[in-house]
Formats: sequence, structure tokens, C-alpha cells
Amino acid sequence: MDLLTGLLTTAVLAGGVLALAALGEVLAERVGVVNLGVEGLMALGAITGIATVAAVPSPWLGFLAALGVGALFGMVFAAATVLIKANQVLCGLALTLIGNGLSATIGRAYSGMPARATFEGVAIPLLSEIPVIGRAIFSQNLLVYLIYVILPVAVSIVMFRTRHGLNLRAVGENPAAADAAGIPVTLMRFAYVTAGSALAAGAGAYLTLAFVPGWSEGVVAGRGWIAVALVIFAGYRPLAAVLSGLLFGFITALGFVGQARGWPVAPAFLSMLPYLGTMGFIIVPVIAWQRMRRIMAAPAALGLPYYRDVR
Amino acid sequence: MMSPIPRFMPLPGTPPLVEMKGIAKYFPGVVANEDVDLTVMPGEIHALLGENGAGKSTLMNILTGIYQPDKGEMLIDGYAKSLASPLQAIAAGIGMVHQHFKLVQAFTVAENIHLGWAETPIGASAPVLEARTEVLARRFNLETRPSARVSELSTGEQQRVEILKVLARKARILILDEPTAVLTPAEARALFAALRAFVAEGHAVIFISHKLEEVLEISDRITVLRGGRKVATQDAADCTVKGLARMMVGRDIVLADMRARPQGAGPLAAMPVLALDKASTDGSGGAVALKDVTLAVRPGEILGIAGVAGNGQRELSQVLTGMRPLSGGQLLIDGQAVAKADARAFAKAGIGHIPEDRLKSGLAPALSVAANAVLREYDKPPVSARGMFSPRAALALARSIAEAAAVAIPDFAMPVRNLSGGNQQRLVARREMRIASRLLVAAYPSRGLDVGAINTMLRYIVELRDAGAAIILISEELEELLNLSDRIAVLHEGEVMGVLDNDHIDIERIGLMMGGQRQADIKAAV
Amino acid sequence: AAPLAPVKEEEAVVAFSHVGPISDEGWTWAHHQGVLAVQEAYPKLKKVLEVENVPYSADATRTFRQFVSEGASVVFDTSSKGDFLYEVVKRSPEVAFLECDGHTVEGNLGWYYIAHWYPTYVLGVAAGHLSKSGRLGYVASFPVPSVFCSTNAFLMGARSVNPKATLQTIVINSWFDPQAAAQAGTALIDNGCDFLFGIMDEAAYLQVAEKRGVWAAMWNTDIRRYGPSAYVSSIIIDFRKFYVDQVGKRLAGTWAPGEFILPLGGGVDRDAWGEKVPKEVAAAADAVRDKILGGWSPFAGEIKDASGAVRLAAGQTMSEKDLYDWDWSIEGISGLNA
Amino acid sequence: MMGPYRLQRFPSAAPGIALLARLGAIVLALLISALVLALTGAKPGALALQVVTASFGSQFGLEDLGLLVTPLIFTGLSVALALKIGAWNIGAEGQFYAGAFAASAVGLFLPVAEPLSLFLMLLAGLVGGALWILIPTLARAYAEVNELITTLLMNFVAVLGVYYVSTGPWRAKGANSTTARIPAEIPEFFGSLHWGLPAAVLLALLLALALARSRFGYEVRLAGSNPQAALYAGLPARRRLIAVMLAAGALAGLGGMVEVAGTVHRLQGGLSNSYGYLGIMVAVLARGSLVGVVFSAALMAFILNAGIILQTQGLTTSTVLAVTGLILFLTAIGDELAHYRLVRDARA
Ligand SMILES: Nc1ncnc2c1ncn2[C@@H]1O[C@H](COP(=O)(O)OP(=O)(O)OP(=O)(O)O)[C@@H](O)[C@H]1O
Ligand SMILES: Nc1ncnc2c1ncn2[C@@H]1O[C@H](COP(=O)(O)OP(=O)(O)OP(=O)(O)O)[C@@H](O)[C@H]1O
Ligand SMILES: [Mg+2]
Ligand SMILES: [Mg+2]
Repeated sequence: MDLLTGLLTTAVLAGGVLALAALGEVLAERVGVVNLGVEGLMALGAITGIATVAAVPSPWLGFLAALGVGALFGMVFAAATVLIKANQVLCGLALTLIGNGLSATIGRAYSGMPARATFEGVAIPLLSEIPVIGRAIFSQNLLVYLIYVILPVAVSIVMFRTRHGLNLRAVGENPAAADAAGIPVTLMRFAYVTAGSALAAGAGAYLTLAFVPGWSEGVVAGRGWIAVALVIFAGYRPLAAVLSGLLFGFITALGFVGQARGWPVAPAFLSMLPYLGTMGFIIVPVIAWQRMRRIMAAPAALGLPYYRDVR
Repeated sequence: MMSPIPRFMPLPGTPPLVEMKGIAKYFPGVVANEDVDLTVMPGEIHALLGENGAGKSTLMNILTGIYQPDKGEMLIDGYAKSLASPLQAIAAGIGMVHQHFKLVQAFTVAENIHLGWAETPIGASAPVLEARTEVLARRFNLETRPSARVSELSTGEQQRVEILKVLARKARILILDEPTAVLTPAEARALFAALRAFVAEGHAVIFISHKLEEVLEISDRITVLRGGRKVATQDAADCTVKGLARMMVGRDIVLADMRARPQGAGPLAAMPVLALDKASTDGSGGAVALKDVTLAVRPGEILGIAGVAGNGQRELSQVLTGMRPLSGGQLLIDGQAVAKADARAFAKAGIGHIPEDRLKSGLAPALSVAANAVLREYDKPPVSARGMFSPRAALALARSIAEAAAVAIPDFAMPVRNLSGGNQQRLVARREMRIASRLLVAAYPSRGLDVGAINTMLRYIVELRDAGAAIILISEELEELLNLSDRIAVLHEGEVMGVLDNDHIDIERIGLMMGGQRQADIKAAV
Repeated sequence: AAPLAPVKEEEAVVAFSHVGPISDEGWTWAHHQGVLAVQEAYPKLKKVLEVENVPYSADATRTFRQFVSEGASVVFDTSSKGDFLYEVVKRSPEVAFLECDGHTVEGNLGWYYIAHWYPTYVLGVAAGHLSKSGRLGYVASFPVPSVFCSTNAFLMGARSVNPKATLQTIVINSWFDPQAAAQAGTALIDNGCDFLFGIMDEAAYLQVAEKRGVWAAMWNTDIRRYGPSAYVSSIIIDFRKFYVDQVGKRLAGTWAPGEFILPLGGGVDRDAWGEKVPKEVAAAADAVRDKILGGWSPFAGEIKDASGAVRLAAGQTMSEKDLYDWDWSIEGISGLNA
Repeated sequence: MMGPYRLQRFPSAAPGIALLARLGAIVLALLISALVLALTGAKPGALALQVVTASFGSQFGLEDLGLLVTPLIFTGLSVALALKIGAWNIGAEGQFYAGAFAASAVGLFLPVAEPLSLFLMLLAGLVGGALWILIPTLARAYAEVNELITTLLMNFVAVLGVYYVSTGPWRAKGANSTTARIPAEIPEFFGSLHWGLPAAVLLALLLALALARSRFGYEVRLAGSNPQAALYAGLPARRRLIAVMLAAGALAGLGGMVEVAGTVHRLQGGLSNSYGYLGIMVAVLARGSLVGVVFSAALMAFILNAGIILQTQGLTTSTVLAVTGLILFLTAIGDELAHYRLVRDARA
């Protein structure tokens, strides 16, 4: 029982990092831009969060500052890929290098310091008393609700239930059509890439302010790439992206629990579990239900720059 | 027929709605427009004519803010306006139905209609949008399926969506780039009536079409472009089909009677080249697309397929060319049942295919002209031998196809998507005719072609027939079908309503069949 | 091999290659303290080269070659790069090389390490006293000899107090991954462990322990500020004296390759006890430490492996080299030999 | 509307301008970095000189460059080849490990003479890499599962697998986390530089030629450019996709084999040094040209090698990382800007 609670608790905590970053990537990819800079943006957000709380001990301020820094770097990336229309893959990889490098350089001054303020769990009266999920879900820090409920639901509603959402999805599907219909393609792409980058950096701050409270070089440890992968896994849907983050966190936690309980499997194989599990979850449904293919389809103009003059 | 609508008479001194002066637009290596003037008055339907590649679409794309002119100025309502983006053009009241549809394939019809539209309700859920679309479709008399995805629609249906989208937006200046290419005569008539009513309120229409009769019927004034430059602007009343054709091409065009057979033309053999026996297929959405279709086409014969677009034409042409498997019934080539749909084998067997949407299914837009030209013959000598591919032989083949198609190509290494729609069409057609020794399946072969080109194209089809090949001609142009076909089959919702001999055809009867009545039932009623 | 000729301090270049970042608060940080000590002891050195984050790949070879090109007189590889180093060693006979956690002694190559098993045993004694459940948790990177030795020494120390103690490991399959380490720590605590230990270069599981109110012991440096109540002690490593000595010998022309295992109190030790560690427990553990300093070895038979087979007969004692190469688990450890 | 000259974007960049834009981007990136470095008290001029002399001025430097280019060509080719048919092989890293793993298994446990052993290792490398991309390939070919994610996920599995064997069952006695040394080695011809490099270059040329001059290559281009047109042409697009993706995996696997048999000689985690991911950059920089892969791999190798040199000069890894990122970022921008040409107005 306690084990299941622990499993869920860490799944929620660890999955949140992936969920928030994946949500950000959904925003960018829905308007047709692949941002492979997530890993670097997360690192920048992680150090920004720590540096901010070192000055002012408020985790929310740290989180906000990370959003700001993410937006700033997102704008640089968007300027290159959306305005100048440079290659998105290359710029994204470059952003990852720059983000990792800069964050480590800045981070030197902050390593070895525990975060001065962190997001702490808040037990919601009554709900937190519920067995198993009480501690796992209703005793978490408040950011968790933002990541798992408020943001994805809001993004989902905007994306699929509003005029603006229709327009933004059109930009990712067929920018020429969107443009001809009077939708400001460049502005839209610029804005959502920026917003998505902000969330990726926010995920980094969540990591260092709630999950492993403190900066160390390499703290992101490849989770940015997983987040990018989960976006595809989630069929570019905000709610699904968040849930897939949770799922990934859950399987990861399961691997550790398996070791703790002494399952007779080599630890290396338990560590493979989340990756193999994700593979399974992605391949099996598509084979089972034809319809999944269309549901999972990427925005048609994903990764393609839009030039008015080129037909 | 058309109800008489009073003409709008602008007051003297009213500035033109649109005035384009000295417009020039250059693409790499191409002068698309140069020194073009165009004046469109309120209350006017202004036709824009020109050969394929004359620069019509480019000029209109400039007016809608998609392209920026390299030179020249534009006045709307007498005021100089820079139309830096479609948004500004829309704000200025300019709306356009694009020749290459600007539709989002993955969206439903309703979603496409409401894209980027200020009147779309903020809470734009699917049911809301679909209900609104239903209303619009009824108002403008354009039948659509609001909840269908555009990717599942035929080209004709897509065009209807495009037109509906622009009409709904209450533009003052409506640009239609070849809008009637895929409408039924009745729909075209309805559209024209709508356009008349539209300009009667003091609005204007710019109308691009290659159908000269239609142009004469609908337009007030006509501007002709050739090679990117303006040739003339004339009152429609002073024009004739022949005169317009000459202006566009720069020489006289002799329209041939296609049905007359020369002496010694290929004999009609009794054995069909290809036959369908109760053939059925599954459509894209799992729905039945073709149902119990029985057809046969003999050497030296043109079989016309009439019907409103979206009634199974696409699936039929795919079945006939080995691109789509049957779910029931049989396909026979030379009397032999063919078990497997295999496009390459069909091509090897001498079956050519001019597909409905050439750019998307007949070409690889990003590959070079040369690579596209050899698409059908890349696997045989001289292009390939023993697995080796010869770029030089490919280039030579591409040159000969381009030459036969009368398309001037500056650089065979450039992507084929840079060619004008008409020129793409010509290339595909010539490429297919080369391999179609037994059968050519031509879907809307003249769609998008200028008069001269249509004439050439149809003549080639006839030549092919006379050489003994069978032709299946899918078209919505009844005139074209009547002009060319020996027999006409009418398709409705995936079923053949009947096959008529072209000797004594009753247009009304075809119309009824296109609307879903069976030949047998009509006879009984008569 | 002929001894290497002396080098003038003004002309000498000393080079260090690290596996992690200097800022890691762990292994690399500790070695970096040694670098600083060398700079302080020999202020006139021509150059001190230091490269961080050198991976276990051909990039390591590149780094060592670069050191040689820069005219290095002595090169320290602070984390066993094996062949990546030997490739260069062979072609640079005029340079002295020292490989931490290495295995080869040749003309111009020696190795060094720390006898971490002794302070680890001392921490194990403390764990034996502090753990109520007798279930110890261990966050491991990979099942490699230093981890086997560490887990074994730790559990032996604990069992000297509580013979029923067991140790559960979680291998996170990474040398550095705070997120995984935190999750592993949580899983161990959820499974009933009330004392966490491990070889990690960061403080993630200490923070988890602090939050969950269990004990934790660490490696490398004093990082009690991450979890002051949970902190028991650390294996503190200190290469300052060793590095200064070796550089001095190289300058003087008396350097010779050899095997150096820095002993308890001479390069490795336990840290000052945590603030919540009861005085009696600290005293009991320190008593064992004194015994070891006096020459006693706790690594004496009989020792059984995880399958229950006797691997070291009663009366026998493991040599330093045996301890160094230990690659099997003793009875009571689960998770490493699955 | 404009003067006698206009800036016009062309579908392809003129080779000269493209090269110039790249140089410009690198120079600009270095200038920016130099400025920042100078502000923090370093001497950029001396550093630059050091990089050049250390890279090209010594045998060590040249060997290092050559050894670094080799795996990058293999993984770059792998990614570039898959791109030809429209597939993103993010999994070159995993396939590299799988190839290294399979080759090491043969090299370590199959007691045959050296030349034969090398040959079998080569086969094993090819097969290992191909097998590692098999599931993503089949999933893409038969169920249209996006290969980008599946190939990426397989990387993590491969890395864990190699760590597992090299720290576990295959660990050499006394070693910390490597296998024993593999007896068969690719012969060396210039210091420690081995024949893997010429082989890689030759392979790139042959592959480029084969794709340009074979029917198969044409089919790959067509299927990669427009699957619908491939269906129309009736070519076995699915079989081509499978063949190309497996070949891409095999190429990366071969890279792993060459790295193990030529450079590292032991199987161990970390062996790949992110060559697989770097291969993505190499392929993108090569802009679809397989021959271009050789040059972009060389550029990449120079940048990475310069990074190591700079680190010995006291620059931190993180600074070097950021500078590398800046170079790539500006290169991407330069590549795009190279498409623009100043054209003279026809009538001016
Ligand atoms: N985006 C573009 N890039 C390069 N060339 C272009 C582009 N758009 C048009 N062109 C070229 O400009 C010329 C005019 O093309 P345009 O599409 O305006 O012709 P059109 O009169 O509409 O022809 P059609 O009747 O075939 O539609 C053609 O030669 C075409 O190849
Ligand atoms: N159903 C068919 N009917 C007639 N000819 C066919 C048919 N299928 C294939 N061919 C021809 O047979 C030859 C071999 O076809 P295949 O599709 O196997 O091509 P391939 O280039 O040999 O490719 P692969 O690598 O798959 O073996 C080609 O010349 C092809 O055009
Ligand atoms: Mg046009
Ligand atoms: Mg070698």
C-alpha cells in the first residue's frame, strides 16, 4: 500500500517535469515548429530558478523568472527559425548546446547550494486523507495542479474549442491556407514558439525547485529529449502530453520500485522499462486501431518554414 | 435561366474599385508580371485571361497581399494602398478563391470555412461551426458536407468549399481563379447568378477562366495577359471566342471536330482492353466508394465518365490504373482477370493515367522536372539498365517530353512545383501518353488548361485513340464528353447509372442520371 | 625504465583530467582541491592544465594527447580512463602518468586510489546503531568493483552491530542523474529502508532522506547543508597531500611509478558526525575507526557471498588489492547480482 | 518600389555563397565568443592560434581530427541516407552502440584468426545496427508509427544494454567498466589513425554515386519526396523504405564496429561520445548530400576538437559547449541567408 503511494507520488513529481516541457513543445509543434532546444531550455530554466531563489527566496518568483528566461531564448530561436527561416533542427540542437553551456557557466556560482526556497507539498484538507491517492495527488505542491490540470485543460480548450485555436492549428497544418485566410502566420508561430520555450524553461525550474532542490551541472539529464518524444507519443495533444509525462514518470518509478522489491531482473533491464514501455504504448494501439494513425498524425507543415513566395 | 438582375451603374467620377498600375513581379529566372495595368470598376465582372503561365495567378496573388510586387502601385477605391499581407487585403474587402486551394486537409469543411474569419464565434466547437456551415451552404446554394474532412473530398468538392469560404466573407472584390473548372453546369449557373447579384450591389468580381464561352457570358470587361504583360482590355460585348483565343496565344487556333475519324483509324476490336465486372472498392473513410461497377472499354474507343465530382471518380481512376485494390468483383485486362492491384504492372501493360490532382499524386513537387518526367519510364532502357539509372538519358527523355508538351523549361533541375499549373498538366499528360499504348485513363485532362492547350491535349487524345488505344475520359464538362466520347457512363455515388451511346444523347437525361436516377428507371418513366 | 629527468618548476606543466564538472560537490570537486593545493605549493609552475567533463570515449585520448602537446611533465587522470590513457602513455615516455582507480604500473605509469572501505565500514557501524528496521538502502551507479566493495564494507560494519541488517541497492545506471537518484531514494524509503548510502556525486538522495525523516550518509565531501537532520557523515576524500608529493617528486627527478592506495586518515576518512547523530553512536563508530587505525582489519573470514557460499575462510584476511578488486556481494545484499 | 537591385530568395543557394555564408557564420560566432572571452580576461588571439597549430600543426592533432571524423561520417551518412526516403533516424546513437556491441561479441568470443575476425566483426556491426532499427522500421512501414520517437527510445535501451554487459557479464577482470581488449584491430596507417577513415570516405562517395546512378536510388528519391507519387508510379515504396532504413541502421552500426575495432578496442559505455546525435547535425549541415556528409563531418570534428584544445587552455567545458552552439546557430542562419541573391533589375 505504502509502496503504491510512493510510486504514485514520485510518478507525479517526476512526470511533472516531462509533462510541462512536453506541453510547451506541443505549443510549438502545433504551429509547425520543431523545437529541439527543450533540453537546453530546461537547463536554463533550472539555473534561473535556483539563481532567483538565491536572491529572493520565493519559488514562485523563481518559476516566473524561468518562464521569462525561457521566453527570451524562445524569441531568439523563433527569430532564427520563424523570421529568418533557418533550419529548425539545426537551430534547436544549437539551442540545446547553448542552453547547456550557458546554464553550466552561470551555475558554477550556485552549485553546492541547496535551493533557498522550494515548492513544498500542501495537504489539501479531507482529500489528502484519501488512502493511496491522498498523499500521491492531494498532498503535492501547488505547481503540480498547474502542470497537470490548469495549464493542459486551458490549452486544450483554447486549442480545440475556440476560434483562436482553430487558427493556430491551421498555421501548423497549412500556413499558406492560414496566411491566405488572414491569419498572421509569422506572429502566431513566433508567439507560440516563445510560449512553448517559456514552459520548457519552467519545467527546468520545477525540476530544481520542487523535485531535486538544487542546481548541479547536467541535472536535466536528457529529460528534454524524452519530452520531445512524448509529444509525438501524445499525438500533439496537450492533455495527452501531460498524461504521457505522468505515465513515463510512473514507469520509471516502477523500475526503481522493482529494484527495491528485489524483482529478479537485472537493474539495467528495469531501467529500460520506460523506453520499451513507451515503444509498446505507441506501436501496439496503432496496430490495433487503424483510426489511431489519423489521430496521431503530426501537423502537416511541421518543421517546414513558410515562404509566401514559394509554392 | 438566369433571372435578370439590374446592372449597377457607378456614378460618373466614381473611382475604380481596384487599380493596379505598372505591376511587375519577378521569380528567380522568370518574369511573372511586368508593366501590368488593371482597372476594375464597381459593378463589374472583369475577366482575366491568358495562357498557362501568363501570370494571372501571380497578379491576383499580388492583389491579395500574398506576393509583394517588385514594382508598381495599387489603388483601392482611389486611394493608394500597400497590401503587405492577406490580412490587409481582406480588410480592404478583397477575397480570393485560389487556383491551388488554400485548404487545410486535416480540417473539416466547417473548420476550413471558419478559418481566420472574424465572424467565427470565439467558442468555436465542432457542432457550432458545422451548423453555421450548413446555413451558409444553403444560402449560397453550394452543397457541402460540413463534418467531412477536406482530405476525403474530391477536387470539385474542395473547390466548392473554397468558393463558399470566400462568398461567406462578404468581400467587395471577389477574385475567382478558375472557379468553374470543376462545377457542374447547374452549379456554374447558380454561381454566375450569385456573382451577378453580388456585383449589382456595387461590388466587383475578377474572374479567371480558360472557358471562353463562359467568360463571354458572364463578364463585362476582359483583360488578356500574355507572357506576363498585358495585351489588352476590352468590353466583353466586343469580343469573340476566336478573337480572345488569338489575343491570348498570339495566333489563330483551329478547333477541330474530335469525333470524326480519319480513314484507316484503328479498328474497334470486340475484345475489351479493360473491363470491370461488378467491381467494388472501399472508400477512404471505410464507406463503399464503388459499388458493382460494370464497364468495358474497347481499343479505339473513348468511354466518357460523366458525373459530379466526388461520386467515385477518383476511386474509379485508381482502380483502373492499379492503384487501388478491389473489395469485390473483377478487373479484366484483355479478358484476363487481374488479381493484384499493382500500378507498375498496369503501366507496363500499357495503361497510362492522368490523375485528378497531378501535383499531389502525379508528381513529386520537390523533385526536378527531369526526375518527374521519367517517372513512368525510369525502370526501363534507356533511363535504367541492369539497375543502373542514367541521369543523362533521363534528361534526354525529359527534354523530349517537354518538347512534345510544348513547355519551355529554363532548367530541368528545378523543382517541378515551380512550373505553372497548366504546364505541370501538360507534362503529365505527355508523359502518360507515351506509355498508354493500350489504355489512357484521363481524369479531367483539360482542367486548368488554356484554350490552345486544351485543343492540343484533346487532339492528342484523339490521336491516341486513332492509333488503337482505348481512352477512359473522366470529366464534368458535358460538352467535352459529348464532343469526344463514343459512349458515356454516368457515375453517381459510386454506382454506374447507365451507359449511353453518344449517337442520340439527351442532355437532360444525363443530368437526371448525374442526379442519381438510373437509366432503366428513366426509360420506364418516359 | 630509466627514471625521468628532473624538471625545473618554471618549466613544468602539470595536467589533470576530470570525469565530471569541478562544481559537482563530489568526486571532481575533491580532486580540484588537490589541484589548488599543487598550485599553492608550486606557485612558479609554468602551467597547470585542468579539463573537466572528460568522457569515457576517444575524447579522453584527445585530451591526454593535448596535455602532452602542451608539454606536460606529469598527468593525473582522476578517473580510470584505461586504454584511452595508455594509448598516450606508450607514446610519451618522457611524461609521468598517474591514473586514479587504475590497474597498470609501467615505466611511466602508476595508479592511485583510496582505501574507502575502512571509513565505509565505520559508517556501516553507525548505520547499524541508527537503523531501527535494520534495512539499509544503497543508491548505486553501476555494479562495478568500487560499488561492490562499498556495499560490502558498509553492510559488514552494520552487521557488526546488528547481525540481521540487510542492504537493498538500487542501480540507477548512470554515473550522474539527480532525478533518478531522488526517485531511487524514495523507492528505498518506501520499501522500509531507514538509512540511505550510495556512491553519487550529488545530494539528491540526502534531500529525499531529509524530507522523509530517515538517515543518510554520503560520499566525497561535506554536503550536510542539503539535509542537516538526515546527515550522518560522509566518506571524505582528500588528494591534496598526494598530489603535492607526486609533483614534488617529479620535479626533483625522484618520481617512480607505483601503486598508491591512500589509507584511512591519509587521504580518506569519515566526516565530522551529523548534528542529530547521538553521541554514543558516534563514539561507538569512532572506536572502531581507532581500532582500524591501530592496524585491525574488519575484512576477515568467514565471509559468505550472496548465495551463501563461503568465499573467505575463517582466519583469512583480505588484502588491500583484494578489497580494491572486490566484485561479488556478501550475504545480505540484494539488487547487485540479480 | 525598390532601387535597381533587389534581394531575391532562390530555391537553391549558389555553392560559392553557401560556403562564404558558412565561413562568415563561423567567423562571426568566433568573434562574438572572442569578445566575451576578452571581456572575461582571456586572450582570444593566442587561443585561436593554439587551436590552429594544435589541430593541423602536429601529428597528434591530425590523428585526433582523423579519428574524430571517422565515426561522424558513419553516423552522418546513416542519418542522411534515411532522410533520402523521408525518415528521421534519431537512433544512430543506439545503432552505433548495437553495432559496437555485436562486433565486440564476435571479436571477444569467436576465436578465429584476425583478418577473418575483423571481417566477421564488420558483418556483425552491420547486422547489429540494422537489427536495432528493425522495430522502428517495421512500425513505420506497416503502421505508420513515427520513427523519430521509436528510434530515439531505442537509443536509451542500447546505451543501457552496453553499460549492462560492460559492467556486468563481459567486464574484464580488474577493469572497472570495460570488456577485455578485442584482439582483432583495424590496421593503422598514420600514428593511431586507422583505415576506418579512408573506408568511411570511400563509402560516402560510393553511396552517393549508387543513389544518383541506380534505379533503386531514383525510387528512393521519389518515395522520399512524395509517397503518393510513389504509389502512383507503382514502385514498392514500402520495401524501399525498409531497405533504406535498415541500411541506415547498418551504416551507424558499422560506425560502431569501426570505433571499437579501430579506435577504442574495448566495449564500454560512453563509447559513442554522442556520435549518433552529432550525426544528425552532420547530416543536416550536409543538406541532403551524402558527399557533403564528409565535409560537414570534418567541420564538426574540427569544432569538437577545437573544443578539447580550448579546454586544455583553461576554458571550461560549458563555455566551449556554448560557443559550439553559437557556431551552429549562426551557421543555420547563414545557410538560409545564402539563398538570397542581389539581382539586378531587368530594366534598370
Ligand atoms: N512562387 C513561384 N516561384 C517561382 N516561379 C513562379 C512562382 N509562381 C509563379 N511562377 C512562375 O511565374 C509564371 C506565371 O505563373 P502564374 O501561376 O501566375 O501563371 P497563370 O497565368 O496563373 O497560369 P495558369 O493558367 O497555368 O494557372 C510562370 O512561369 C510560373 O512558373
Ligand atoms: N505485378 C507485376 N507485373 C509485371 N511486372 C512486374 C510486377 N511487379 C514487378 N514487376 C516488374 O518486375 C521487376 C522486379 O520488380 P520488383 O518490384 O521486385 O523491383 P526490384 O527493383 O527488383 O526491387 P526489389 O528490391 O524489391 O527486389 C521490375 O522490372 C518490375 O517493374
Ligand atoms: Mg494560375
Ligand atoms: Mg587503434
